[in-house]
Amino acid sequence: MSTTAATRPVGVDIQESETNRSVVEAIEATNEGCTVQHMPGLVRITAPGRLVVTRESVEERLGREWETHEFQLAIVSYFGHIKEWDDDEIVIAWDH
Amino acid sequence: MTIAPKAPRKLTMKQRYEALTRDLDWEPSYVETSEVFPYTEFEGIKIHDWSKWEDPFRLTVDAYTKYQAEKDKRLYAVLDGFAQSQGHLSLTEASYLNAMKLFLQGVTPLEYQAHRNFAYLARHLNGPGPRFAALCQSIDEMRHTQTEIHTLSNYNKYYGGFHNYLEQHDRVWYLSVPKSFFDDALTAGPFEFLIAIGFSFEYLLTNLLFVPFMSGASFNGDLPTMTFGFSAQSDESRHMTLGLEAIKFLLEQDEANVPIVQAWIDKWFWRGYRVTALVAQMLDYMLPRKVMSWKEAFELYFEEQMLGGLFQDLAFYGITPPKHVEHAIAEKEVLSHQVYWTLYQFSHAAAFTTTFPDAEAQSWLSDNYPGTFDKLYKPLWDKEARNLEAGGRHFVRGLPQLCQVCQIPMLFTEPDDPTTICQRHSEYRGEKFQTCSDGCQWIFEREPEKYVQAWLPVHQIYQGNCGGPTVPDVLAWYGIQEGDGGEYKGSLDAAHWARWHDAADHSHIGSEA
Amino acid sequence: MQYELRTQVIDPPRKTFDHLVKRYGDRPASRYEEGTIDIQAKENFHYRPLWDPEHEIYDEAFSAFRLTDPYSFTDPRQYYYAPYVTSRAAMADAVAATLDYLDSRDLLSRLPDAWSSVMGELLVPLRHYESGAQMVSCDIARFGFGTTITQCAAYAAFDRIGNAQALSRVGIALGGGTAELLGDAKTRWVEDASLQGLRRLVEELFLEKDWGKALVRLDVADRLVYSLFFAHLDDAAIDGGAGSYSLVAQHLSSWFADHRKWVDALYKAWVADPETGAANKGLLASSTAEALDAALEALRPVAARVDELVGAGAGASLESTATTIRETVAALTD
Amino acid sequence: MAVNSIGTYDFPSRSRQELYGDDQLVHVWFQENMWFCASACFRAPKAMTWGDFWNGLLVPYAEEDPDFDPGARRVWTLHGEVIEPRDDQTLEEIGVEHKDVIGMRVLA
Repeated sequence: MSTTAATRPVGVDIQESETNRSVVEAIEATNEGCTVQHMPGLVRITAPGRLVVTRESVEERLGREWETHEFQLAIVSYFGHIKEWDDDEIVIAWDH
Repeated sequence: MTIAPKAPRKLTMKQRYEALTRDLDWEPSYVETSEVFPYTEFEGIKIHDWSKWEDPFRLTVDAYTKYQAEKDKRLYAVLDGFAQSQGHLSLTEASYLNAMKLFLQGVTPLEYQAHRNFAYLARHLNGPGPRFAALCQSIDEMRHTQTEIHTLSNYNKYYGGFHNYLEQHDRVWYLSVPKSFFDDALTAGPFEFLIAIGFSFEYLLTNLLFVPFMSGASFNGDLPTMTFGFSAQSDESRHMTLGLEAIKFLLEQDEANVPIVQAWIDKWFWRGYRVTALVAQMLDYMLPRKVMSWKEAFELYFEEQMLGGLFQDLAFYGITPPKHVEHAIAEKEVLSHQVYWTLYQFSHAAAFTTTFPDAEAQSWLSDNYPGTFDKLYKPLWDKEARNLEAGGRHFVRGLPQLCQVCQIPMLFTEPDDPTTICQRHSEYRGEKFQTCSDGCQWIFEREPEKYVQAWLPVHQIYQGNCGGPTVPDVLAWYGIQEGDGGEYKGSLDAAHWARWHDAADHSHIGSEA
Repeated sequence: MQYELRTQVIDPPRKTFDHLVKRYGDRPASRYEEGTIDIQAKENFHYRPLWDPEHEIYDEAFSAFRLTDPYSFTDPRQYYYAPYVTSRAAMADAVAATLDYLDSRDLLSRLPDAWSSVMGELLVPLRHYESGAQMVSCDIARFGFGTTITQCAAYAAFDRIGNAQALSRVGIALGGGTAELLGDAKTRWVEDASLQGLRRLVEELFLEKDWGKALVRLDVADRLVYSLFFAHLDDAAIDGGAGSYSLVAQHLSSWFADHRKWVDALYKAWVADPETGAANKGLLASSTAEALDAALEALRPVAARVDELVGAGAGASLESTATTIRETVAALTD
Repeated sequence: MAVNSIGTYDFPSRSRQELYGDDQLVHVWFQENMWFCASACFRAPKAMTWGDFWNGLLVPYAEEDPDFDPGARRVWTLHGEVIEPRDDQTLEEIGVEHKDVIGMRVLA
């Protein structure tokens, strides 16, 4: 069974809370083809190959400035590799 | 007067991180570099360029303290509110707390061990990037130690089993399982420790270990544990990243590192997997309201995400899935049942209670383990039901044989035969050593010099080093008090629970006025 | 309402954990106590370290300084993680506010040239001194004995990186928002004659295996460095029309005052120990004396360079701090 | 394979026989009986007779099984071979060494 980095699922678990709702919605809107699952206390979002969180889309929904560092208050776990985490976006994907 | 250029460009997060963290290093010239970093060569790992280490989080101290302070503010507000409102009474059932007793006794001291040894890494790794990441993790682990203690401290005030967790971690038989696991990692060199804890434990197994605990807490009315758990897990994502970066860094630095790293993955997967046996029974038996079965958790968090995701990625470097992983997969149908059956029989010598799974629980087990529960384990519980009716309650009248490596009682069965207990034998310097599985035997034979030192609780009891020759002597030495262990039904916790819930009933208020 | 009142009267059967009851009696324990006292494992270590087979995982023998009961020392600031990190978040905010202010008024570029040189040549390179101090503190956090001590050391290690980063940010601001000046500062740290003594001191400190002695050696150097740069030069800067130097210095100076609280308390615990006190006194006196000689030798060229640049009486200040250190340690160990 | 270490890494076993004086540890492996969740570990004098081992140590342990029948016919194994211990033989005479595992299976 071989898979490619482009399609193999990556994902992130986010604590279910009012403040994180905008983050979850932003991820949903940014990542076409992602799947959102609700588990006790958390929301799990998976996507094939790549999952992106952009500052812009979170700020749009949150109605205030949001630093990507703030994602640390929301994230519970992830699988994949954090390929990028800069001022504008966070990218989770596989390397190979 | 010098005039600086106006409106200087703000550094990007990456540039800022580079400038503030990675550039702090210099090459020593008054002393030898090898004397400054004496521990990074003996393991055989070759590093050519420490600056190739990536830290995607790009944290700096100001950002770290800002977000960590915010996390703790939220967490302690929940703890205070819960304590003030007698929140413990809103749990599903006092027996739920057995999972938390195991957590405080077994896991919290490990967080502390991690704290100390990440400080070692924060001193002794040659590169400033990994040193800073290790330092953040070191103080994060102190945070986890303390937030766990502070969360569970409130339960300790009302329930048994929590009160002597520190001494017990050093002494009690079942706690030598997690303790020896971490002692093994701390006594390894810095790179092996990184693979053992940073990668195998934090990345490979952490979801399997913690997410079920936290979801279980959420499902059973334990708001503080859920809050500390998720809050800790948010640090954990940084730790997972450190582990993943560590492995990729080692693999990319030199091809000769690959077989060394592979052997560590093989060892530490199995070592860590054995520790998760305690989580397996917790999920399937200890939680009054079940979240998911061990089998489901294993399939999701390990088989799908790790074997299906991570190891495909690592295949690029020539890394293969861990040795003996097929045995872990085969065990997913039987593991929790075997472990709980064992804890059920030994809980008279433990600081948690167990009880007979009622009809509802058994039907859940039967639904979730259609291939094994009815055939293999239900008959045991049926026999125990008759035993209970006859006034018996099965507790083992003696001591079990322990595996020399994982230190769990020799309860595991052959991978292809769930009715035959697995016994593996090795000899080292004329002495016999038994292990519970091919995985543990392989680990023993790789480094017998290490595992012959194991402080095996059963052997120590028989040497007279644990308070005295009788079971009450040993229990006294463990600091176990009336109500800590044994059967849950009729226990002190159960009695208190019933009384407090009666007392909290509205109907009593008028009559006492 | 009545329901809640009724449920609140459940008398908890226990006030705290057994080890705290044994030590402090049957009373509720503070969060500092619950999160700190007796946390380090004590017995039945399973294996010896492959990297140091002579020692146990945690071993008193990692230092000649001993406490009969390591928990006779407690942090006077009672820092466990939450209050620690909260206090540091506030410090970081304050530093950021200062830097923003300096930046918005372009104050660093308006410094007198000589003071600008003190900052660029000497102050900013201290980021490497702080980074070294972080490494030494991490060794104390790993090899120290007893959580009350190692916890302080771990937070101190993190503080030192914080200080290094604060100084680096000064460098960035001084460099007009670029990292260029940090590169120069590193070259200076490695090459400038005036800084070589200090660099040598740090490098030699990396080889100190006894964490107690390492702590004393670092502390002695710290007292000279902090007194010179963040107390003496703070005053001199104001006199010299370099108010922005003082704005920066205040943060490190208040950090150091906070930091020294636990170090002083540890010295006091060492010398007060009924069994090991006498031996500790001797060690503290001799370690301090040796460390002071070495640190003075390392810092005299630094002070001399300061005086060349701004003529602030730095050399005299250094000697006077040394005298104070000698007197303090004498008072503690006589 | 040997461990990688800095300096000599050589420590005695913490379970070695000499720590038990004239006694030794003996394991009993209950085969084909899942009631016993794990193999048992006993401390017994090397000179203890099989009869005393059976009556004094093993029976009180095994009686916890409500279906335990002391008189049932059993197959014993040691070092992979079937053994037929007599009550008057000592453990040493039977060939039981420190930390050996004795297999025990009840014949149907």
